[in-house]
Amino acid sequence: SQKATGGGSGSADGDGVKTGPGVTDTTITVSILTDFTGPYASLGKSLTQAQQLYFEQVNAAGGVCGRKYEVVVRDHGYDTQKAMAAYTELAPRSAAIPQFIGSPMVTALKQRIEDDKLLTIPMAWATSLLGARAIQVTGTTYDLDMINGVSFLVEEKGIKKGDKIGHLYFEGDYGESSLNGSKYAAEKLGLEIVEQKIKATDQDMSAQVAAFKAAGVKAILVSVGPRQAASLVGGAAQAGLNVPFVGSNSSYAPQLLGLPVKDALLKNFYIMTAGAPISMKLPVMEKLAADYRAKYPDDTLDNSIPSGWSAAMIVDTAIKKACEAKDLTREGILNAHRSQTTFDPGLGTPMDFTSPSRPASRASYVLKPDEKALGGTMVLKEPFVSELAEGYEVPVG
Amino acid sequence: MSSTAGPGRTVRPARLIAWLAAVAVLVAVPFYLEAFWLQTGLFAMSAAIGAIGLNLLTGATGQLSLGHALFLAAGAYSYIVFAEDAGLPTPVAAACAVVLAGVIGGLFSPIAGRLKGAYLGIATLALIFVGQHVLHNAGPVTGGSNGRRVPPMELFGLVFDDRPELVLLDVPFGALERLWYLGLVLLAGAAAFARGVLAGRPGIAMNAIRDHETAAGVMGVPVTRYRAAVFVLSSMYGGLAGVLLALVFRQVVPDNFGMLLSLDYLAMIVIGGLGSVAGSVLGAVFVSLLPQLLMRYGDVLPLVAEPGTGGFSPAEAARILYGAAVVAVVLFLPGGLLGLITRLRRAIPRVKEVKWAR
Amino acid sequence: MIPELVVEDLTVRFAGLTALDAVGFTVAPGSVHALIGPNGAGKSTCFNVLSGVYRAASGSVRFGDAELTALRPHQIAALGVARTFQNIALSPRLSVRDNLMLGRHRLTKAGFLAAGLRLPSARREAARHGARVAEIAEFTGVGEVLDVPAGLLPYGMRKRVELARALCMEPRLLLLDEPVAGMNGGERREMAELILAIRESLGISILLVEHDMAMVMRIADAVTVLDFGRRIAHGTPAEVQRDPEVIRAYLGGAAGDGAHDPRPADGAPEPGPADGAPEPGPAGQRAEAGR
Amino acid sequence: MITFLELLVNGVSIGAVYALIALGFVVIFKATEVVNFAHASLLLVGGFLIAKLHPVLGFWAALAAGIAGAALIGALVEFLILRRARTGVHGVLAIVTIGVDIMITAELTRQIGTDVLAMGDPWRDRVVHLGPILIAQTRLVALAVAATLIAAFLLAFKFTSWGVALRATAEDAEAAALMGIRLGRVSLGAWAIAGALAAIAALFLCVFPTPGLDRNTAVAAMRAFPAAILGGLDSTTGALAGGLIIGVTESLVNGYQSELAFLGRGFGDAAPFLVMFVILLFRPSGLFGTKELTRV
Amino acid sequence: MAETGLEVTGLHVRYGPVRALRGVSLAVPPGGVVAVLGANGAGKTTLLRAISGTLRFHGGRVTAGTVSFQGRALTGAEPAAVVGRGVVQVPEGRRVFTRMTVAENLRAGAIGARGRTDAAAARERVFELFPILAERAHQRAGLLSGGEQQMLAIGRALMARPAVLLLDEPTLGLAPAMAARIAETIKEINAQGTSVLLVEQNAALALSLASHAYVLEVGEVTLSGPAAELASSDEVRRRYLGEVGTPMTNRPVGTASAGAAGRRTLARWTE
Ligand SMILES: Nc1ncnc2c1ncn2[C@@H]1O[C@H](COP(=O)(O)OP(=O)(O)OP(=O)(O)O)[C@@H](O)[C@H]1O
Ligand SMILES: Nc1ncnc2c1ncn2[C@@H]1O[C@H](COP(=O)(O)OP(=O)(O)OP(=O)(O)O)[C@@H](O)[C@H]1O
Ligand SMILES: [Mg+2]
Ligand SMILES: [Mg+2]
Repeated sequence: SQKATGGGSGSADGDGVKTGPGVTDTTITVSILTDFTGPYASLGKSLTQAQQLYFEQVNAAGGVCGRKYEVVVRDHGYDTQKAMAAYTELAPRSAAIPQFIGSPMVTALKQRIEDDKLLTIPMAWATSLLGARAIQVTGTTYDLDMINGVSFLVEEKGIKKGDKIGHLYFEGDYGESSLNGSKYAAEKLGLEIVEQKIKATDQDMSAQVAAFKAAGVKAILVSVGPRQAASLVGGAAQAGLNVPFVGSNSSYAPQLLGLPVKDALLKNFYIMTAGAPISMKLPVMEKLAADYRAKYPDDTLDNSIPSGWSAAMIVDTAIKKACEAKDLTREGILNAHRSQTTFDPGLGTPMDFTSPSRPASRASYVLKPDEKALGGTMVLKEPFVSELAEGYEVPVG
Repeated sequence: MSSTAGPGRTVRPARLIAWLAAVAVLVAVPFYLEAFWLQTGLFAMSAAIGAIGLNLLTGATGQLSLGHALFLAAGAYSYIVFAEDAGLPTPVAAACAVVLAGVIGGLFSPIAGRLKGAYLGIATLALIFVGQHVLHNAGPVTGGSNGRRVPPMELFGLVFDDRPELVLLDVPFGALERLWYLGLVLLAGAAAFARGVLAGRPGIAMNAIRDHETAAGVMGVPVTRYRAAVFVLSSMYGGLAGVLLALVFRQVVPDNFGMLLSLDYLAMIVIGGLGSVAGSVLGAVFVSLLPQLLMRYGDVLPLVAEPGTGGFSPAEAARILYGAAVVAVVLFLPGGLLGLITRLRRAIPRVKEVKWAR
Repeated sequence: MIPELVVEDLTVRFAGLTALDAVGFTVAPGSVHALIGPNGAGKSTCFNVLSGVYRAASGSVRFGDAELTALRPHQIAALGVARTFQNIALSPRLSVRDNLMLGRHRLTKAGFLAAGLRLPSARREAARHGARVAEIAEFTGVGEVLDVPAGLLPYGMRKRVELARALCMEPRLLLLDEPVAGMNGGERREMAELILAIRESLGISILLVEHDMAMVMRIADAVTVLDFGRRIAHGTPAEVQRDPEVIRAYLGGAAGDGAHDPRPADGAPEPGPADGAPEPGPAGQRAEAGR
Repeated sequence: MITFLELLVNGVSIGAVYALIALGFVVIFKATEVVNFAHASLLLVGGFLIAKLHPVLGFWAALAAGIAGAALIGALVEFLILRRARTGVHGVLAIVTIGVDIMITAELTRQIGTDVLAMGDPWRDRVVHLGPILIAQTRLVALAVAATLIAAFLLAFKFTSWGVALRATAEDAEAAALMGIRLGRVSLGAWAIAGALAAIAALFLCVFPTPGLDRNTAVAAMRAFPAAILGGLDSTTGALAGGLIIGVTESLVNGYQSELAFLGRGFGDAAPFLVMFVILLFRPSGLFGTKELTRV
Repeated sequence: MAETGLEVTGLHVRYGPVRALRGVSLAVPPGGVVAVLGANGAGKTTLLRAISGTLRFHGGRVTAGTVSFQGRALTGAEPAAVVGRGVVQVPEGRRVFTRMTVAENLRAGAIGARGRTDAAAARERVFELFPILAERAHQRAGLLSGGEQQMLAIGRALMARPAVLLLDEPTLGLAPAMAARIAETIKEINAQGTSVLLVEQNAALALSLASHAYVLEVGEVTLSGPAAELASSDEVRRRYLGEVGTPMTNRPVGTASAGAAGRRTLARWTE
């Protein structure tokens, strides 16, 4: 009886490199578990295309460790059961997972990923994903973004002790991580958080607007999807609730600028994110934008492209290092990855991968919606780490 | 349906051989198929158990239910709670979980006993939404949105998990391989039990309630109580399915038990064949396999394009084919897959359609 | 031991109309008691109260020492009250056998557990009652169709199955709502014989609603006549059908001629204008006109 | 107090939209006794057409086109699929519509892709001040439209022979045919109308205060289920009442979620089902639904 | 009205495996009343279904033969079309719309009416025939008594102003007086120029009304002729007028024991 174990057996190959699952002497298989058909389809599409672009370029440049990347993509449509099936199928024959969308999915598989020692980059930034050696959350976690966001409000938007701040957030760990952050900051700064929790299926934020208005909030934090953010901002504008909105990076999409709510967004909306926006004037970024547009002419550029790209690069770098150490087993790849203290893809802030239980960075950009800018945003404030964020003990798991 | 399987029916030798062959194959599977297939198979087994339960309710008793997913959740989560928090031995925990699912079904019986057809169907939707809300918000018990780890089942010293390592005939026996057999046993038991119920006194009463409530009452069937009882029974099946599913998942999150799952279950029993156990199993296998196959082999399908590039992505193709399958079966195979098979075998005389849900 | 059925000023109201108005009668143990009356008189309603399908507004129905008006259908069934329905109420997809087994419900015990686990007790029970069902099927003449889905049987057969199902409850009181409606002469005669045979061999009381006067005359010991929910006559068949009130309300038109000789008179008379009908043949034929 | 009124008004206004969706369910149910799970996808069709066409045709033409298109799709579903289903069993037909829904929704979400589409409506994000209370113009229009349509259907069902034909067919197709009713036309018509209603509902579902049409819009149709049911699946009045009840419940529970925190936050979308639950407990066929009176 | 009325020639009908009609031919002359007798399961209802085109609702189909009215074919026509031609059926088992009121039922009946005959007049006529319906005009039909429903069913058909009325056991479950009323009604309708095809178990009544009659057995016409003749034939007297009860041996489903059953006895059940 022979059951597929997917290449390498942990033994040393011809070129003296120890190989593990997903690595043969000609190929290295990396698997992408993404969402093309579910709620995060837009994210999934950009991320995946960016990553495919990345690995193609590496292969074109001769590959890595004398091998070429083979990219396998599975679309789980944001369904935990499908995601699980896809993982079970791919894990035995993959060397790493440069993209895994959906914190429920990753959370559900956290233990198995850890047991498999399979380097995985989740495309979600919830604290629940920290604490596993094999799982690398890129950049900041949602809570850090919110902490930095609150400090931004205090420093630059005149929010002061005793004020009320609204926080509209999704049920689920995206929203709840964010809430942890805002609560922490508020508590430290003597602000009061007015919570409004919604579900991903909610569409109309009028009731929430009314509630915020009644509570007399001076600013509103937004940790929901673009739709809900738009409804909130638009509704608030009409209700004469003229306050700044600070959103997590998943709460905005350039498509929103095509809607009536546009003006309100341009006026009052700010986005906190660890990853640099595609519109940023960096050599690497500009090249990426150009290449991407060349390869996918009729797709809009957005900020997920750089994050996908850098995630791919994280995996690639780890594998290169592992190759130098002549150990392409999963253990080897993990060791190589975790050895990096200042990983810098040339896209914004450098990251520290040494501790699984600490986020790779604490610095967030403040972006502003902008019609003209690529990806619909431009940088308002260079990455900064508020001292609140400095001292913040990130909850793990 | 119940009338075809009388108790104490003698098994023809040909049939017996067929059965033995089938069993042999099923036992051999883990030695040959890789994890993906075992897992898919286990999904199917769990689905089959759940579907049998739903079919007892919807097919045999004529009570539409869209809330089945809740009972899977109830089974899955309460297994964890009983095993982990209450520290019961896992088999006991599983049993308790099944019972608890039944109890929750029982709590619903004021509605389940009173409502009929479409009304009950939609009313049961409430179970899903309220259930989801509870799963997300009862953090201490349910672990909120992150869900909870599932303690592996342990039977007579055998742990249904990857560790401790176990190798049979130089095949590494991980969690899935081991669970495969547990799944088979549970499914077989569940199916046998359901067949017994359907063929026996309760089954006839259930069918009578479906076909003519008043007559059933006049013939001595306590209709309301019976409706509720069947609801409880089907909830327990849901619970058992949930426990098995949880063991396969190893970590359950609320998203596992959304409304789509309930709809899938309805699809299963219709595709398979209403009111019959074999039908439920067929339908379950079909519905669980189709999307998995399409996801996996999507790229080699025609019409299906590379992810990202314009055309149908595998998952989209899967969705559409799935929908088409549901439609096609009802259009062209009255009686579902089972109906097809039986008609091929001409085993049962053709039966006219009867209204069971109004 | 068969108790008597005592109905006392039973009243049933539906939005706006009084379907039964202080109706009373007594069914003597072991007798065949006919309940007749024009359409909409309240006969089926009466049955529905007796079997617990409808609630009575007032009045009482005593069967032995049980007060039926207080009970739910299955509780009444448990007392051994069985009925057939005016519009057939079988499970079309179930085999005749299973339909009859439903009748055994009150006499059997197997619950979900016993049936599911196929406990010996359940198997034994099923076997014993299966045998009895076959016996009753033979007796009622549906023996050969035991395995046919009830839905495929012609009307007449289905009527028989209904009766058989009621018998399967081993009733002490049998309520028959128009057992021969939709049957032709030959079949009617068979059904009449069957009912008599039931009475003879089981000695149970039978309450019969029927529009076929020939049949009523032939097999009933006592007759109660309803009209607009009120009882307008009571007595032996002969008495009743001489009663002018009954003739006016029920038999209609020139019922007079019937009054002379008991037997043929059963036949409801030819409808006035229909006099051009073929020369009245013997009882059965003219009875036909009386459907 | 102001907040309460504001929430109440807002609830009523969103309720109007739910009522429109519910009306769609009711029409199909009255005509065929089938619970139409495909209604959500019809919604998507209508919305999609309007959104895609308004830049070209201008809003009103686009709206007309959307209504027509959705009606056509509805009719096609009936003609190509339901009419051919070899079963009278309503539960099974309901499941067919689930299949249909899956297909249409899958295709449309593919079309919509990752966009959020504006409907290009003339009311844009204007609001009306009722004293201290604000209400979106779109919602006022929705309320008016819903009320009118529902009244119209109420009358149609009761007094036109179309209505009689519809109900007759639903109850007993064969007998209806024997009355000379053209079954095909009746249910085709019903589905077309349901489609049209879906398009209208979609419009109001996707305009301010909601940002626009996207792949998740259809989910909102789920909300209309409790509305349709607690009103009574076969009652137009019920659709309105149900819609409003659900809308208000949702709005209040969301608005006061801090006060209701003990129920767990975000209770807003479970609450409607709970209300439905309680109502069904006392009225098993909804507030205005016709009771199943059986008689033997 | 054209010379030829309703004509059925060599009609074969199957329900899947069941052959319900085998080469049945009959004619209903304009203005005539024709009776069809036959045991249960003989195929009477099937015949009417074939004429009205409602076989498909029962998984049945015409395999051979034709139905024509006024010289033009009805075979394969939509039920609605058949009604449009003026051929209207009162189906077996009433089939009133139980959840609609009596009045609405009558309106439903008028939908298929030929031309724009005025419904109000038709309704008046129905109420004359069946006053009870007027009383119950706003009651749900489902709650009417069996007999009342039968009246409603007939009234409903009359709303369509039929040229040919197909009646499937119209007196089923009617009280003697009411049966007589129906008989009158049929005469009356017929007198007003509507021809009638009457399926009846109640042979005496049927023969008393009909000018011509057919006897159907297991899907075939075994006897036919002027009603009076049939009424006096021994065959008919024995079988359908129920004299000298005899088992119907040649039924599709075996009931041979039926006749004997009466004479057999059933032992008491003992626990
Ligand atoms: N559930 C009900 N709701 C309202 N009215 C009812 C109900 N059941 C019966 N009725 C009315 O009560 C009266 C008596 O009905 P019932 O069925 O008892 O008459 P019946 O004597 O059986 O007539 P038939 O001989 O035609 O069967 C009828 O007028 C009927 O309309
Ligand atoms: N839908 C059906 N499927 C299969 N067989 C059928 C169906 N309907 C009728 N039959 C069979 O066709 C034959 C004729 O049935 P039909 O109803 O025409 O008899 P009938 O003369 O009307 O009897 P009755 O006097 O009981 O109404 C019977 O043997 C019956 O079993
Ligand atoms: Mg009656
Ligand atoms: Mg018939």
